Amino acid sequence: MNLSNHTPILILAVPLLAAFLIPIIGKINKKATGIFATLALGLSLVLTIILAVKILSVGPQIYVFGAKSSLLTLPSGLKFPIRIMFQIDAMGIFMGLITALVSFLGAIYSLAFIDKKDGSDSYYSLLLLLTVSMFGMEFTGDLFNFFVFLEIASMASVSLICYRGTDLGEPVEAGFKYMVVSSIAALMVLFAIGIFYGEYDVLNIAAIASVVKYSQLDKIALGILVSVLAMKAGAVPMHMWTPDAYSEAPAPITMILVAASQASLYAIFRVVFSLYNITLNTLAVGWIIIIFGLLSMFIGVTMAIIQKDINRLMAYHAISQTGYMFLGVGVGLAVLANPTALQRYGITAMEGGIFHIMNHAMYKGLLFLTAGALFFRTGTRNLDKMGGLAHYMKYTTIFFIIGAAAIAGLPPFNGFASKLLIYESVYKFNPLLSIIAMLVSILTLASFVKVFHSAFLGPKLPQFKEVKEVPRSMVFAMAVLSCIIIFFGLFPDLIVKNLVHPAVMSLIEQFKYTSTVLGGM
Amino acid sequence: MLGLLETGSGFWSAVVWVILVLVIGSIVYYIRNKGEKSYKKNTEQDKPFISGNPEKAKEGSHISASHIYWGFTEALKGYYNPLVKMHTGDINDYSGWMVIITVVILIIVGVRG
Amino acid sequence: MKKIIFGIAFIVFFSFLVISAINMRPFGLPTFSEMDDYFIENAQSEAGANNVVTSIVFDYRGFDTLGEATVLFTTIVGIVALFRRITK
Amino acid sequence: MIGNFPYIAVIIFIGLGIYTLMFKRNLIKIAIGICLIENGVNLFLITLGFRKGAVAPIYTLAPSGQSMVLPTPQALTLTSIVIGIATTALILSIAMMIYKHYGTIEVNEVRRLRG
Amino acid sequence: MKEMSKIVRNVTNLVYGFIIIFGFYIIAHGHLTPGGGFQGGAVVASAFALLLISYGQLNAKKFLNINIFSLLESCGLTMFIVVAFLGLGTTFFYNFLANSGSWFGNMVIPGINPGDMNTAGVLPLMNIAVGLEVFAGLGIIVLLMADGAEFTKKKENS
Repeated sequence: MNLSNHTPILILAVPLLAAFLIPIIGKINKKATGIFATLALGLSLVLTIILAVKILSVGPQIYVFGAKSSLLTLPSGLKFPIRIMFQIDAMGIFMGLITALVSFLGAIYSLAFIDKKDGSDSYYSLLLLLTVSMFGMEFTGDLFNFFVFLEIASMASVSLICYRGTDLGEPVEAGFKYMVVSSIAALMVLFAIGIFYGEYDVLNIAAIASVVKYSQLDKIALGILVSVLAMKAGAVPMHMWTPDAYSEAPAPITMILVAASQASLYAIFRVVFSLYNITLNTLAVGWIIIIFGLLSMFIGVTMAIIQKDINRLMAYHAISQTGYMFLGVGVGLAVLANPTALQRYGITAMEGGIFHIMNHAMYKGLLFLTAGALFFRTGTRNLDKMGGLAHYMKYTTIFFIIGAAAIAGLPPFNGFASKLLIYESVYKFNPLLSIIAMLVSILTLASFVKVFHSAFLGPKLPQFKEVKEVPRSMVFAMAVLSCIIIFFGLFPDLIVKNLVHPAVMSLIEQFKYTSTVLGGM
Repeated sequence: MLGLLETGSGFWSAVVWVILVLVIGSIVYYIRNKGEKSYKKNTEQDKPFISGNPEKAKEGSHISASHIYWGFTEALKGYYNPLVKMHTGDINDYSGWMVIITVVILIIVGVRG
Repeated sequence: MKKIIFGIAFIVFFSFLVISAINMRPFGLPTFSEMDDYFIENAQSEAGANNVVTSIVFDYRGFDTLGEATVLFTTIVGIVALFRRITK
Repeated sequence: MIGNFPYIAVIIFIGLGIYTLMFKRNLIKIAIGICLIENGVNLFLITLGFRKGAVAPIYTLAPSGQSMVLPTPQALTLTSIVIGIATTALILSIAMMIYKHYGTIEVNEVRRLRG
Repeated sequence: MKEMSKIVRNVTNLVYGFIIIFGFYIIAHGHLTPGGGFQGGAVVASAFALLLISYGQLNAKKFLNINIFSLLESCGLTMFIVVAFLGLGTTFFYNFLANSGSWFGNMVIPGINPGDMNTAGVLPLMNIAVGLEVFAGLGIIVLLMADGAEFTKKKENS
């Protein structure tokens, strides 16, 4: 049997099998679980890179479960697939690369961050399951399968947010809130799936996209899907769960939760672009998404300035950076109907928005990891109690400076590249939006100057005498992210040409998405 | 050319950035060299002069986070008070906001009976 | 005040749900059923099972079932991690 | 309209669940609300699968000459029921832990995280 | 919770074996009759819940062990995904046993038939795996939540 045809499922199945085996391994030796999980995630990262090279060179890949051949099982006269399939195009593999990298680095960071004796097997099992669910959400081509993976993501995230909840109250509260939010979201998604099934009797995304009519029921399904998935992605004013969850989870989990909420963001784009493309009223829906972006950017950053808890501050910044992605892609959606404007600035705006997803995952992950390093050594997250830590933690300080400069959009870091694309293309659409985006960027820099001053600068404080640099594995994870940030910042054209532009094209050209499944209708 | 990102109206080039860094750095270095020559370390020259008052202890001189941007938040009270009051950690509001946004989107999209 | 806004929003939301219920296809008369007819006809010959639902759950949509078992596993691991101190 | 009465029942289920989530101020009641929405959605899927005068899609000793109801919604509902069991178990155990730490399950006291 | 009266315990001793056997019947005949792995596993787990509430969890801990349950659960899930892997010759989840003449591989008569146990390929195997996972998992949930309830009650009294 030829394994290279089975790369899409092996990416999921290897971490899944490892997650099932880890409780047995934990019975034998608790120390080995971390190494085992890290190896499984590394293998899936390698497989993801192989699949990415194949997709970007050959084209979208389809993997059908249980069919005799990798082709479709099309009965006579039927024009839709009946089995679950993975349908991975450039956008999906773009998100898949982010997921694989972030979770691999998170596992490495956890090796030193998580106490080995106390329930570490459950921790690593849940980490693997969260990674698997994100892969599934990004790769699947079947709506109900998407719902199942959404539920797995919710369960794993909630359990990991509650991980410190055995002796603290706040993590459990945050977990309960996120549980309620994600349960509503998943059930509403299932309701929308039921509407689609009742109308067209198909569950495959491409098959629905080929027959969708934008009737009343389709409008209702669209509204429900967009709103609940925006809530899962943390868009204002449905963002209240975000600071709670991000600030109470362990630091590597927070880095992965950022990628998980971006998987929901990807789901919005998939619904809007691939499910109903130009059948919907693109201007109205585009403006809805742009308004989401504006509110998220501005309210997120202004709430971040007055925070005193470093993790809550960074969580509000995560909200405001999500606004940039909404803004860029929303502009692209608003002009989807007229090709000239799409050629002039729409595609550039979408490139900026999509590229910002990857950049945000990188630098926000780095910042959360530095916050976790501070918490690991000082035992507090309150900025009022910190000070003078640059004397003791040199590497952490450097990494924090890199991350802060990247999130504020200073050259030559990667935040600048995507923000430049967004500013200049959105300015042609509507100058006011671009001006607000720049203002938000300035406020972001201001609030990170506050964090830098109050946590790292200042004289040596007596209570931090014995603080020293964090262990090597944590430094390694942060260093890898910093190198990626600087590389993306110096040579953004490589990423934009090779990864981002195919992703944007695969979103815009709906007929390609459907014809890969239905065979050129 | 490597590191050149076209955005339709502008561009970002790593090479131009490096050249700029070198030029500005050389200018800064030149200006710094024209500074005061008679400076000696560890003399009274590098003691702060607070108009004759005694210098405070180092630990006390650290400004904590809640005092930074005090004027900013004070000036924007009218904006911040309702915003902070909106963030009640109340689980009912979370689902309530979802329902409100869903209704607004459905109305904008134009669903009618 | 907040309660009033929430109440209005809830009423409008419920009316939208009612609209969706009225626009739904008539009960008991599926308009399209090609996929399910295919399952009913070919389940015995392809999966070899008399129970069409089981053949869908484990053969045609087996990956969903794996995900569903994974959801249960995730919950159990999460509860074990949550109660790991007090069960000792 | 009257033919769509089962859908109306589904909508009432979901609406009651949403109402509970929006206005009830007790964590256990919120869990009950989530269960209500979930049952409504399961009922919705099953309702979509019904076909007039049809039997269950099982060939073992089935009455001959009868058409069969659509089997896919039953499979989907089976999956979503198990997912619902998992959700309920997790949310109730989290409520237990909240009671352990806070000593209460009233919503307006379980709000240490805000602002 | 403490153990219930002698009548309840004797009735439990009488019925729980039958409940477990019935659950395994549902699991094994999942591909012929209504039911399957999840339903049968839930039935078996209900027997464990009956034992738990009738004997009280301190006594039930003597013959219901969480470690063994979690081991069974992991084994069931691993068996499930391994059976799915075995189809990897063609694709993941390929039903490689159906109509092959080997185990569970008899050709089934199309149309209405009394049903043959020895059909449906990997479906019975997956049913058994999922049934194992479900009854072990629900047993773990029941035991852990009983412990949690006991703990919170203790806190209430103190």
